[in-house]
Amino acid sequence: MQNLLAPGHRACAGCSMPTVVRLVLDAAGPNTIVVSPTSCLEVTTTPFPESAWCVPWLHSLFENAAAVASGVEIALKRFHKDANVLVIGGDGSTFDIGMGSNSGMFERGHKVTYVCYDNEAYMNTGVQRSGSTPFCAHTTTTPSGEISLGNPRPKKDMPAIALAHRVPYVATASVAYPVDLRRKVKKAIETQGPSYIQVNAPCITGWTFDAGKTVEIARLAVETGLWPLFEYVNGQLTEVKKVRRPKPVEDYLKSQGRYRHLFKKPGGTEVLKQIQAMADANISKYCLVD
Amino acid sequence: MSKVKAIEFVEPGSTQITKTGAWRTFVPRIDQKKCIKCSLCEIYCPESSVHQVKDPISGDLIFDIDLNYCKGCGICEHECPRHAIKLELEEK
Amino acid sequence: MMKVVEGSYAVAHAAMCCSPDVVSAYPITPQTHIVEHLSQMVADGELDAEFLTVDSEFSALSVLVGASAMGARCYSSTTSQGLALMYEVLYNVSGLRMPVVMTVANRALGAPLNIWNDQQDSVGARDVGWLQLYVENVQEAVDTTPQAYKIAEDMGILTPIMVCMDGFILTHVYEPVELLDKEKVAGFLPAFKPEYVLDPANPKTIGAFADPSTYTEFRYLQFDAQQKALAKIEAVAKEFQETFGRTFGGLIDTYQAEDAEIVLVTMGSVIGTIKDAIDEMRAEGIKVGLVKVRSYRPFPVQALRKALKDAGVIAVIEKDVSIGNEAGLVTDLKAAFYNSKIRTPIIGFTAGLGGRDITVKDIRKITEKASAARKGIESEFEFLDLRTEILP
Amino acid sequence: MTLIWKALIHKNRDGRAGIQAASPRLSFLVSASYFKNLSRHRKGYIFWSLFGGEEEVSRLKEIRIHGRGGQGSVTAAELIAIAAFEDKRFSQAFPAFGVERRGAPVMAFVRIADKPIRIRSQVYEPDYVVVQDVSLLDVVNVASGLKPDGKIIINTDKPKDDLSLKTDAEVITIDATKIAMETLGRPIVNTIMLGAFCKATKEVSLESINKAISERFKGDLGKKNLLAIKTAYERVA
Repeated sequence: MQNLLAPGHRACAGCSMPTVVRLVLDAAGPNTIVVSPTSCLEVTTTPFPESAWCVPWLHSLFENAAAVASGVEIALKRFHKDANVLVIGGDGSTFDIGMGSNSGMFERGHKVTYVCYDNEAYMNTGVQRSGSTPFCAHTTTTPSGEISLGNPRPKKDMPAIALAHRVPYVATASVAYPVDLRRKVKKAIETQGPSYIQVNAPCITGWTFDAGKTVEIARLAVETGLWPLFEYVNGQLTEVKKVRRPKPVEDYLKSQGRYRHLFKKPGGTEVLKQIQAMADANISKYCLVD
Repeated sequence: MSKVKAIEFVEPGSTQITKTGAWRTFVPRIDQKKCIKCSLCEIYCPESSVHQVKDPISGDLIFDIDLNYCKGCGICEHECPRHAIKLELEEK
Repeated sequence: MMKVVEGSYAVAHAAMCCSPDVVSAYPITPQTHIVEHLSQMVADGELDAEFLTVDSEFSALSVLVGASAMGARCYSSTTSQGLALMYEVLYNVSGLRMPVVMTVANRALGAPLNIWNDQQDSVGARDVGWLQLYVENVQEAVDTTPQAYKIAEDMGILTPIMVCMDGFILTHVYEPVELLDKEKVAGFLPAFKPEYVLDPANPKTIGAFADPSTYTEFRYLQFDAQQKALAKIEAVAKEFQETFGRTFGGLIDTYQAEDAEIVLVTMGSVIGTIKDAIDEMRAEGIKVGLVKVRSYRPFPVQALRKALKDAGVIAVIEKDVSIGNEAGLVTDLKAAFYNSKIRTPIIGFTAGLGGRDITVKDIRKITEKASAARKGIESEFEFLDLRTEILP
Repeated sequence: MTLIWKALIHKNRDGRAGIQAASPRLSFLVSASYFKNLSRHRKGYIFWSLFGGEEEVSRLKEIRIHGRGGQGSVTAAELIAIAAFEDKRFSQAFPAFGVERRGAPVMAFVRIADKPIRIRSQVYEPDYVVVQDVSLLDVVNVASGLKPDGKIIINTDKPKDDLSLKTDAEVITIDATKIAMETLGRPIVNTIMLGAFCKATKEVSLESINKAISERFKGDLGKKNLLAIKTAYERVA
């Protein structure tokens, strides 16, 4: 495996994000330029005068990575150079504050691969809700409380938004499925035009679980049907990762502190049913079970 | 401390000067006899700390953990399909 | 050869002559004609550049961050709300030391919504780390464009520049202009060769975060670069004059200021009207003169002290207001004098906000008020053209 | 009476920024490098202006054009400015900046002078007013500030006494819409009003107007516009 992300970075012990980045860079190879928005990734990998990046890397702002990457891509074209242009950012910049920039980049059709490592909240600032936070997850701005069961809204369907822009390659992936992830990155960077990959990336601090369980939890998200692994090419669903015997969502939820209240508080059982229904809907929509 | 220049160009891979091994409480030990060389520990390691090296005695390819950087998170232990990696409380 | 053209066309033509690699801009009145002309130049093959039409001013400047990091010469243009929307990127471009040149077609900021000229937009952005040059007419806007690149791309400076031209008044006027010659500009302005770019063969990290142990030094280096720009702006204006035969001043310029007892200080297109007013008043024996501030950032403290040391009274006229404490230029000017031996009374006037016209009559009124202030300042700062009859 | 011009060449700079108004008080300075950078006809102009010229033409002339959005008032202003420059004079044209849409009353301004024009304020006391559409008289005070010795040129088929205009200036009418229909086949009058303006004021030469038009409108449209201007020029007394 090519190590294009050096050790010595400052991510939490047990964080999935560096593994996601290592896998993405391994697939993309050294002829790659990465733009990252403000994020855990940016802060933990580039404390001046150090950098973990072994490929050229640029940070500008929280909400403009896609526009900056558009500029990199257009300049490559201008100078008749060839390199993969990647954005690697978290869900805060991808789903929320950078939506305008992302929409512009998708719509203009830049040959940029946008990889979102999705840890489902603003982790860099201390676990606040994002547009990607799942239904009834506890965050510091959607806390569970006497009259609250956590985040009141379901997760935004970002792949559908990418698809609505006619992004020719849209896929989901997981840190627990490295072969699948690398294959998808390779496919994305070969795509003429923009591509979008959303990678499930558990956060030990925000989701609250023991450090060693990072990959296991990511795997459970897939095995319950809550994180379907799919691939759209030119708007057509071309591939899904089948789940042999879907596990109940409780298996996934009970392993994380952010859902602890659902197992303790009145009304929690009803929510668990609703979340199971979301998993079942995914299973049916993507035909996850043969 | 390196000098600050007008433009903050930073050298690639330069975080390696920071030995995050100091963060560790538990240290992973690989039982080479149980290892089937599936490389999952290398793939999943967030610290890029698991490397394939030649065993100095046998000359075989083995997996080795660079303790300069390993933060002792335990993902390798947890994911090892043969339970060949064990976390131990580190004596410092 | 001189030609009667629209100000926006002249500026677009000047930008074209500077051979930018990437142009990215978002249309906004009264800047729109500049980007339209540039688009047409690209469409006609007259300008060989990547032109990106983006989703906002914010994206426009963000695109240039990426392109500039690749070593591209970049151009943009905006105004008012657009500049405000860019605000966060403005700091980023200057902090990353990217020599972007941007024409600001100065316009008022809402609310209330107003599309007309004043200079609140760029004066309000005086601290973002960009150099700011204000021009008095279309020719100066044209001539300042290649000068801006030459200053910005100096390896000791590497700081972005706003060329500020009054919206509508200069962007929409047709007047005789000497358009630039592309080859002559190429001789004046060498190709941009940055030290490092984003390059997989030499993979540097750009934009690392700096903690309290280094952040101050990065800011100091920017501050230092602006101080270095003081000499560079003068030198480049001189070099331009040697090559093209025209100058509108370096850091500052003066008009009938040498023996003037009353000196008016201002920036931008109102200078023309002031010059006419000065001629009128001089013919009547009033010793009035003008000091034009061409470079607002860096603020030319020494040059202004020298030019204004013998003035009997100074009146600053500006199209901006620092809501809460007078206005930008007058505050800066007072600060420049406080620790010097100059004890000249300084009074400030905000005028021409939101497109309100400034006439020769207005300038005469200011001169009279300034003359009276020699005997004692009655009002340190005022809205010159306030319509008190419509106030509550 | 002939005025002897004096020019102050200010700090080796270009004519537009540097040549100052003729004033007996000003010192006389000529810089070689200044002249080096001027086009030939402009050099000629400067020498002409140094040694003589009509006082009448030395004065700044201001023109206000009234029209409706879409009628080409700004284009008309621009073409006058170009033509004046062709005549080796200095000029400036600009719209009354606004948010007016098609059909709404709009204004454009022109200044013409024999020296570089520096003033940037709007025109309040025009020497000439051009009204592209007589219906504007009902909604806009088109004669506002018009100098008593000035001229107002109005597109109308009515006799001038029927127009309730409050001005001491000379009123000139022309049925530009009729000429437009005859020559262009469309009721677009801005170029026709230029022909009328040219004849009525003599501020720009017909040759220069024609040249400006030919550069702006190519081919058949150009020819039609030249005919339209010629017709207008002939019909104004």
